[in-house]
Amino acid sequence: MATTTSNLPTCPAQAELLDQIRPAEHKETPLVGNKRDFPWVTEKICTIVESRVPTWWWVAFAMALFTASFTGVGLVWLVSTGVGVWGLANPVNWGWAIVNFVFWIGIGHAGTLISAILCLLKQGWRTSINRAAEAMTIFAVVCAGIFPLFHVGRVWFAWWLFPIPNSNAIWPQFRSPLEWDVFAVSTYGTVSALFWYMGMIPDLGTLRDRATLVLRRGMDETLTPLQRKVQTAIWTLRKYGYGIFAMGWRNAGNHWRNYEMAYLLLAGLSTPLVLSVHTIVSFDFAVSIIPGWHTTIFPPYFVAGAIFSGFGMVLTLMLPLRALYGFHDLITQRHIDNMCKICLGTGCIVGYAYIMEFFIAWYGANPFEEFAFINRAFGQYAWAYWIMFSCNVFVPQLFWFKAVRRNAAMVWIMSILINVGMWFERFVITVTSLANDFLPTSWGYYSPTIVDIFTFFGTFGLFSVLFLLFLKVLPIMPMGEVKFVMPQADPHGHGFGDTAQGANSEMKGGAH
Amino acid sequence: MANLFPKSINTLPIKIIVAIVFIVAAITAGVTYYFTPEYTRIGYAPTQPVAFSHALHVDQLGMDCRYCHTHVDRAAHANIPPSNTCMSCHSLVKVDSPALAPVRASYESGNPIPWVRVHAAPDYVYFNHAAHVNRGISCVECHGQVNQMEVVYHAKSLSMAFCLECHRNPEQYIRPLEAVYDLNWERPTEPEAVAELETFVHDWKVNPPQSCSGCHR
Amino acid sequence: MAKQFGLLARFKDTPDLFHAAEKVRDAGYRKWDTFAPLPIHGLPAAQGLGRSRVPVFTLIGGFCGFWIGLLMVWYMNLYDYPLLVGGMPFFSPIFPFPIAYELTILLAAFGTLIGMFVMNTLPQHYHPLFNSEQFLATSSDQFMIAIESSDPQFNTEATRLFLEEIGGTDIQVIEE
Amino acid sequence: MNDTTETPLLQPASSRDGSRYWKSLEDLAETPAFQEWMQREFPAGASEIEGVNRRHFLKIMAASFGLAGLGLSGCRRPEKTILAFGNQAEMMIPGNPVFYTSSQPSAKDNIPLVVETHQARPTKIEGNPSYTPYRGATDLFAQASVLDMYDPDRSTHSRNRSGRVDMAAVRDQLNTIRRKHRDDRGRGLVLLVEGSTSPSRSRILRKLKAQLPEALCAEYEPLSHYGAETAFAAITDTALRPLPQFDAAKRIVAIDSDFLQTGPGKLGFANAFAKGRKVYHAEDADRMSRLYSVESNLTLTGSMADHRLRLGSAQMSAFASLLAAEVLRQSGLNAEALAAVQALQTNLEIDPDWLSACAADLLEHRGASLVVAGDHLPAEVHCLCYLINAAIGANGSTIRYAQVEKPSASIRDVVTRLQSGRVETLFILGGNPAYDAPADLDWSNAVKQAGQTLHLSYYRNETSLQCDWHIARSHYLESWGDGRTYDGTVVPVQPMIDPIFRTFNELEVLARLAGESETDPYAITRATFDAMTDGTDAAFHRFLSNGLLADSAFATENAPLTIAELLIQLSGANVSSPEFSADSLELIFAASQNTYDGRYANNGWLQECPEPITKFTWDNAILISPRLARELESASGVQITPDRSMMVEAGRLTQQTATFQRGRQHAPIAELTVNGRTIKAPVHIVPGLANYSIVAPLGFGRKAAGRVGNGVGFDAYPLRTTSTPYIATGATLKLTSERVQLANAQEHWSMEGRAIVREGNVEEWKQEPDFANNMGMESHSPPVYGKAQNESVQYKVTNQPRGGSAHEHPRFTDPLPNVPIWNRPGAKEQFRAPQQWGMVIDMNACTGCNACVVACQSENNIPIVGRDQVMRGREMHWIRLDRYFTGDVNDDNDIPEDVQVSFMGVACQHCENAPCETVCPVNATVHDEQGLNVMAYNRCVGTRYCANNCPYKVRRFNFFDWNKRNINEVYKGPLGRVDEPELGKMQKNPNVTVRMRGVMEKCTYCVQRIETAKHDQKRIAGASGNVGVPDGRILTACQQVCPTEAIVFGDLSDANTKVSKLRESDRDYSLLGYLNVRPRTTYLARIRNPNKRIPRTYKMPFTRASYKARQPKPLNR
Repeated sequence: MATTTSNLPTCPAQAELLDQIRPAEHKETPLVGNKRDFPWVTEKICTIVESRVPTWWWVAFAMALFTASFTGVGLVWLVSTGVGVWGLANPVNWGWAIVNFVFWIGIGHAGTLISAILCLLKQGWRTSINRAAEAMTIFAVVCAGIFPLFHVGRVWFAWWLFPIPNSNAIWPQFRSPLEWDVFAVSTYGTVSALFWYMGMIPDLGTLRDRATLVLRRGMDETLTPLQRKVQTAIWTLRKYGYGIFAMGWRNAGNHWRNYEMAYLLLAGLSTPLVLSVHTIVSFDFAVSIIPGWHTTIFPPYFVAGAIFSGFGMVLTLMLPLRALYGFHDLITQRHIDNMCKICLGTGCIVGYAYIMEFFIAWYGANPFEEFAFINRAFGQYAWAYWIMFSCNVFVPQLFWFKAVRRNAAMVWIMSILINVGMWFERFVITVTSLANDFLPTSWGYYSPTIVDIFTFFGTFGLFSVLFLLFLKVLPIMPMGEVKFVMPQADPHGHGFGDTAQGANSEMKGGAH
Repeated sequence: MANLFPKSINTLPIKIIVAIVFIVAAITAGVTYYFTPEYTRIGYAPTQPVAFSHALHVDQLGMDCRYCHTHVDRAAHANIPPSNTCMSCHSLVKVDSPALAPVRASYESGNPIPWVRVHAAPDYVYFNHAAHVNRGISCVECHGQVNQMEVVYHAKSLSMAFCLECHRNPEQYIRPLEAVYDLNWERPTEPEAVAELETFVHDWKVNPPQSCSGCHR
Repeated sequence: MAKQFGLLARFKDTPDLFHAAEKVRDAGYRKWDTFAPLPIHGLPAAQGLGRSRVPVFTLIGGFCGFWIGLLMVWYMNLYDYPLLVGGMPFFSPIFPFPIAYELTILLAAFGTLIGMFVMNTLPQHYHPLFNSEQFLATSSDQFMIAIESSDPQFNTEATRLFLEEIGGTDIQVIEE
Repeated sequence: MNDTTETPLLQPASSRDGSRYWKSLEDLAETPAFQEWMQREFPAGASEIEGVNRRHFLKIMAASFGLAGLGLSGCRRPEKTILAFGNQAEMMIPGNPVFYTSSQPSAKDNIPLVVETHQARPTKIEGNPSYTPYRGATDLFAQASVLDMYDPDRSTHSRNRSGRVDMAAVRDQLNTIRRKHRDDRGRGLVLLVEGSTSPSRSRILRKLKAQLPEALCAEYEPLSHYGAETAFAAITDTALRPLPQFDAAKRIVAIDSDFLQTGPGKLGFANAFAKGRKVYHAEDADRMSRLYSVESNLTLTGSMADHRLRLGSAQMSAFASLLAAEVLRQSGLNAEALAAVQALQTNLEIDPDWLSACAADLLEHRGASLVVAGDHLPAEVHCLCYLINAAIGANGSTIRYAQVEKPSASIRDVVTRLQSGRVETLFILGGNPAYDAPADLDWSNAVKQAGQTLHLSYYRNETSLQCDWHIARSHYLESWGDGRTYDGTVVPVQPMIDPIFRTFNELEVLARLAGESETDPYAITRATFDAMTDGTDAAFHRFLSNGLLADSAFATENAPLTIAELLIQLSGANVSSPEFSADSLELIFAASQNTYDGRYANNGWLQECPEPITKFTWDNAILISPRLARELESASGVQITPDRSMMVEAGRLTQQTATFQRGRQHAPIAELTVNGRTIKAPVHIVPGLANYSIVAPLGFGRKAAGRVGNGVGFDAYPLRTTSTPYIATGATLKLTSERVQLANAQEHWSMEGRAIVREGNVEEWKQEPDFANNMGMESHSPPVYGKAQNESVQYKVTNQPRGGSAHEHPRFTDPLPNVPIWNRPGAKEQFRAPQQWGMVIDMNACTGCNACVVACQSENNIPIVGRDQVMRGREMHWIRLDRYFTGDVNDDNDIPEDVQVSFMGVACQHCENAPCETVCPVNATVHDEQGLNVMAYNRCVGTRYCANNCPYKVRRFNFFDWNKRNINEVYKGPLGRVDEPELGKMQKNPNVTVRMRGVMEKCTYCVQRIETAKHDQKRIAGASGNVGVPDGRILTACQQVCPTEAIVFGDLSDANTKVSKLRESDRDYSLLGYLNVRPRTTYLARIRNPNKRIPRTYKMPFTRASYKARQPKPLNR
């Protein structure tokens, strides 16, 4: 095994000495298991898009569509009738809608984190999950965006939040965190979509090229003429569909050079973006004067919480996907381990924040603050607080144990608990602070209506619809990047195994 | 050897960009034309049940605005005159004119003449005529040269932007109180006269509101 | 017969392509490129390409975004229509910061994407190389080098020999 | 009354047509009903009725978006018409309101009014300030009465058994009755009238009696206030009306008397009483009056008391005898009287030290002290009261007596006559005996004995349904008439509008029965007036323009009774005190704060106005004391009080009085038995009730009140008998396992030791004059004024000092930067800061009467939301009255039995650093140049962030189209009925936008009044700089109505205004001032004035003690 290609002048003794050195075995678990080769990767990923839609997909899609219709019905009722169909009232004027908004935005954060921050940190293991994670981000932002948009009393005037010149000569008010939200969330959605799309361009090119090849070679002779016509039509559609969006990508060295730079830059831009988005979302609360909201700890606390919940969601989605599509070689135990560890770490940060809030409330000697926090833990919403605390602080502690991390079922259940806990975190922050604030005469209790519940429930359907469509229509992993972390990608031949080479030559023979 | 797309497609993106620019411009223009008061209101000149000519009554006969719009300097509303105001002259002048038949009918029966509204502020806007005409803002600033109109039409947009323009620059619209109802008064351009108009703003403490409560309650 | 675009040669694997690229570079060709299904570490340098210019677009975008953000807020909340809001200043550099920050990122991201397209002269849905069936396999697992006939050094026969010499196989003539 | 076909105006031809909303004028004008109405209302021609249209919240933007694609020019430029008068009515300037005087008739006290009318539509009722005792105040009922006039359920046609009849048929019928009874001298005729002060009515009735001498004419009011008058009538043969002068009294004892809130004359009493409470600087503290209240129910008077003794109402005779004896003993003046009083044996045990301290206090302020007793108490209490007042020198100094007419025959006489079977015609004028007659009279059966029954009534109510004829009655705002205030001053009842429907005035009906030749109510009123005066037109016009006849009050006497007369009357009086226990309770029938005696049951404003003590809306309940609750709980095992929550266990919260589940009160239902009759009703704990007294508020459970009032609450009248009209003993309460949800508008009753309402005792105030600013977080974290901390209020409100802020903050002294003309060199010096509005609320004067709540609702077009939505917490009141109970911290009861009550009216505080404004993303709520926190409804998109960030929680959100949808169908959205009765719309104030769903609203400081005053001032200023509105020109609706003048509004930038002076008071503080939001509304801390000699007196008010107890203990360093 060659260790260097440099031609540094070395004295013979040294060379001799070097020869005797047997570098330690490279212990790191490979990111793509079972020593797979390039064509395998291409086939594996493209086949999902190109092959027949499995039955489970249709079943899942129908169920998801049905569930999503709940959101549709809820929103129609809401807009036609008034915000009163939700459970909001004085003093709790923000309820599930805002909770859901923050929840979904938080979910989205893991996607950007995986694609951007881990990219900057050169964490190769991200490659197999980053496309799906980014898709998750975008779909989560779509789900999140519904809530602040529709929670306003007059949604048909929501465009007033944008700085559009008008004959009333009046502008938005830029001191409002909601105005910041408008910019932050729309920027977040847009940049995530750009990042996602740009990452997909080479893969769209691959799909385009494969479709073109299939069409040039003609359809399978065994098919009936009608079937062949249908097949031709489908493949033609693919060719043009992917072709248009591939924008003429040619895998050229120059393309890859600019692409790599742009990708790095977008990753670099997404990183401060993702941190700023949840910071700004947390400003919705932190900038107010309500005890329990008015807290400077919120920005880091929210960002950590977002990452926490986001990775929870990635695990919730990826584990079944891995089983369904047999991605064990792409999403390896190492991936799961890493994600569990991130959950553990962020869970601890969140737990620290919970405790710190209490300390500050006590140390600040403001009776209103002090009451707000004690009331959270022991007041009328104590149940919600303790659900939150158990799911977010106690549950992740199990990730200390390797046995737990290696038990996929267990990890999956825990990831769901994390999601539940993080939803309750937002509920606790939003509702308990409002329900009991300064004047005891204005205290109240908030409970959601059926419309609240169904609208939220439906967004899971909407998310699933979008995610299933993504699974079916788009390459779910960035093939170029997966290949890049494979040993064969090394231009200097490092890590070439016999099998890889052999398979490569096999492929050559088979392809023609 | 069929390529994926024809060669000509490579110029398409530029074409698309140009098209988008045009479409956006067209939409902006359309929205502006269709929805903004600048175009929805200006020029609106409905046919009135009685072909009353302000040009005749004001410009030629020299009647004062307040002869008919009696309460303009006392109330928020500038009233439309009741039929008996018309009849105070037309019981002597043009007694039998067929054009005045609706007025006579209204006077006799007490039923109102259904004048078509030209200037309509939305219900949430509270404009006070008295506060303006008593402080040197003439009818003409909002209603245009009504004295020259054969048929009353909407001359200014009366949008919020229109109101604010004057509230921000009152010196450009204020005039001596005696000139308020003189719709033909011409704004002087010589510096001394302009300076005098500007002193009105300072001396009368004209500080028009720009915040909501000025017009909305 | 249509005009010739250039020659396309196939290489076995990543190192082959890498070394071949170095050789093409050293031979002094200008109008040529490599094709691989993945970004290859160090290949741009091996091709004699410098650092990508995309960051310039990013910088311009970000710069515009920041100042558009600040100026927009200044114009709307101070210059055009100052309204008294909670006793706060009409304008300060603090409260518009989130707006300016987000717009910085938004326009920088657009700049980056546009930069990538511009630097790659994309979109270019038609390209002579797409005529080659062999070329289409690059997006899966093949490694190729194409030398364009518009290169001053290009000579169909000499270049074909040169490509064979540096390890290229299945050399094809690509037509416009 | 659900027969809506009776009310044609409810049924516009196109009521389901959505487009009507923004083209309403044409559509509205199309409806036959409207045209008919127009003809009647404006016989001289239609008005410029754009006012009607203006009240819509125009949704033209939304509508034209929806239709944009259709390209209809009619949508782009909707055609509207202006209907000017055919012949202009005199004095009517379109757009300017006209004010007329009138008065609201009631049984004993017509409240003088000034009514605001817009194009002849009365829209807002205000008190007449010319009548100085009431100084322009009204109660909540008078405020709400304008809504009754536009009630779609009001009776619009007379009817008999065969259906509707026209006015001529009614007149024929009246003539027939008269002819029939002229022959039998009225023997078969019984008239049952409701209480009235009208001289005209009594004149006509006298004539009627003269014509038909054998007719029985009886008067019935379910809640009559004849206690004192009948007591004295038994002695002197003329009724004597005590007229206390509370402003002259420094020491007041109220024996079960709620003189501040119930009963006639309350407005004057409250105003006079408040004068004795208004001390602004610590050095004047001793000028404050002291109120002792002995009562069973927790009334507003008891809430204002410095010492409150809980005692059953049936024990008041005993208490009065003890107090009389003590006063007489200490005064030593009249041994004979002392002996006579001591001879009245009583078994009541009152702490003798309490009595002696109280008596001594009264005697020390001889001539400036006063004892008053509740009108519902028996005669001996009033006699004893007179005796005490004589002994303490009150008679003639703090109380006078007026001779009034004796009460006439009672409803019992009517029933006796009915049962005799000799009654051919029973004519009931007003009232609702079928609902409110004493249960033992069995009214419903008695009525059947009459040959023919007629009922003149505003509503087709329970009684109307029993009668053969229902004669629709006009509203008082449609009627001519007259009346007297409680002190006898004659006031007019003047119509604002011709009767909208085919209705009758009571005077006309009586005049026709009496066979008068003149039946026109105006002529009758005028004739009565002429008889009282010289009868000139000028005098009558003066009467109408002043709204009162000067010097027409009853003549008063200082001491009309002798002690000897009283002692004779008192001898042998029963002053024994019943023994009460959980098995033998005392039941008190009380007037409701929502419906009075039931007559206002169909008034949505009143139903939705939270009752001040219980905070119930749309409901009533049996009120019980905490001790009784515990005893009932342990006896029955049914839970009344909620479980102690973790927070209560930890001492972080006070135990709730009521079981709230998910924000809604679930009250247990109990069976209440008294006098052998039983009803079922929910029970509710009120701290501060006498232990074994339970209270049943009357006026609920109506069956034929209308769509608003039907079936609201429970009806307590079935328990009420002629012998126990107000107090019934021997009642029992049995809990059932059923529960019912009650619409309670305030869940939490305790202040939790927070420095919200700040209170001090006179003594400590003198020692620490600025105690109000040394409480709460402000004591160590005051608002951040930086170096300007000690500047004047005027400097602070105009210059807006910002402490250490690094930025340039806007100041009111500077012109806005985008107005070039004012930013030129030299111009700024000429710039004058606009007037800066502010408000001060004096909690020492606020009695919690709720009048401000209803006045605000009336002035500002505030919708009602209905019971269900109140339970969800969506009531819309812009000003709410927070009520806190505080128990003695040393009392270890979970729910204190003895409490002090604190009221705090909270509306938008108009914070200078408003937290709501900074969070609004669309500039819908900003500050204006006058320091108002303004809310532009038409800009609001409804994020509700402002409401969240408001520390006072005063913002209200339109969750539904309250103004458009039927309140029972809001959840149906566009599928629900559009409920926008044309009648109801006519009440709306055209100067205030009617809000649509999805927008936020809140108190505006009545910006429409401010702007109107400013516009008027600009008109006056003309070409001068005299644009400042003089102080007192602007009265906010809440300020105007306040009987005690507790609310003062004005310009804070001028040091000479009343409000600026109050800001200088030692008691002035900001609610939650530490937040540095700098509210423009500030409060004057409440001062309590306890008697140090009273046993177990309090060293500091309970609120303050509990605040101190909850303060963190300072760490020892």
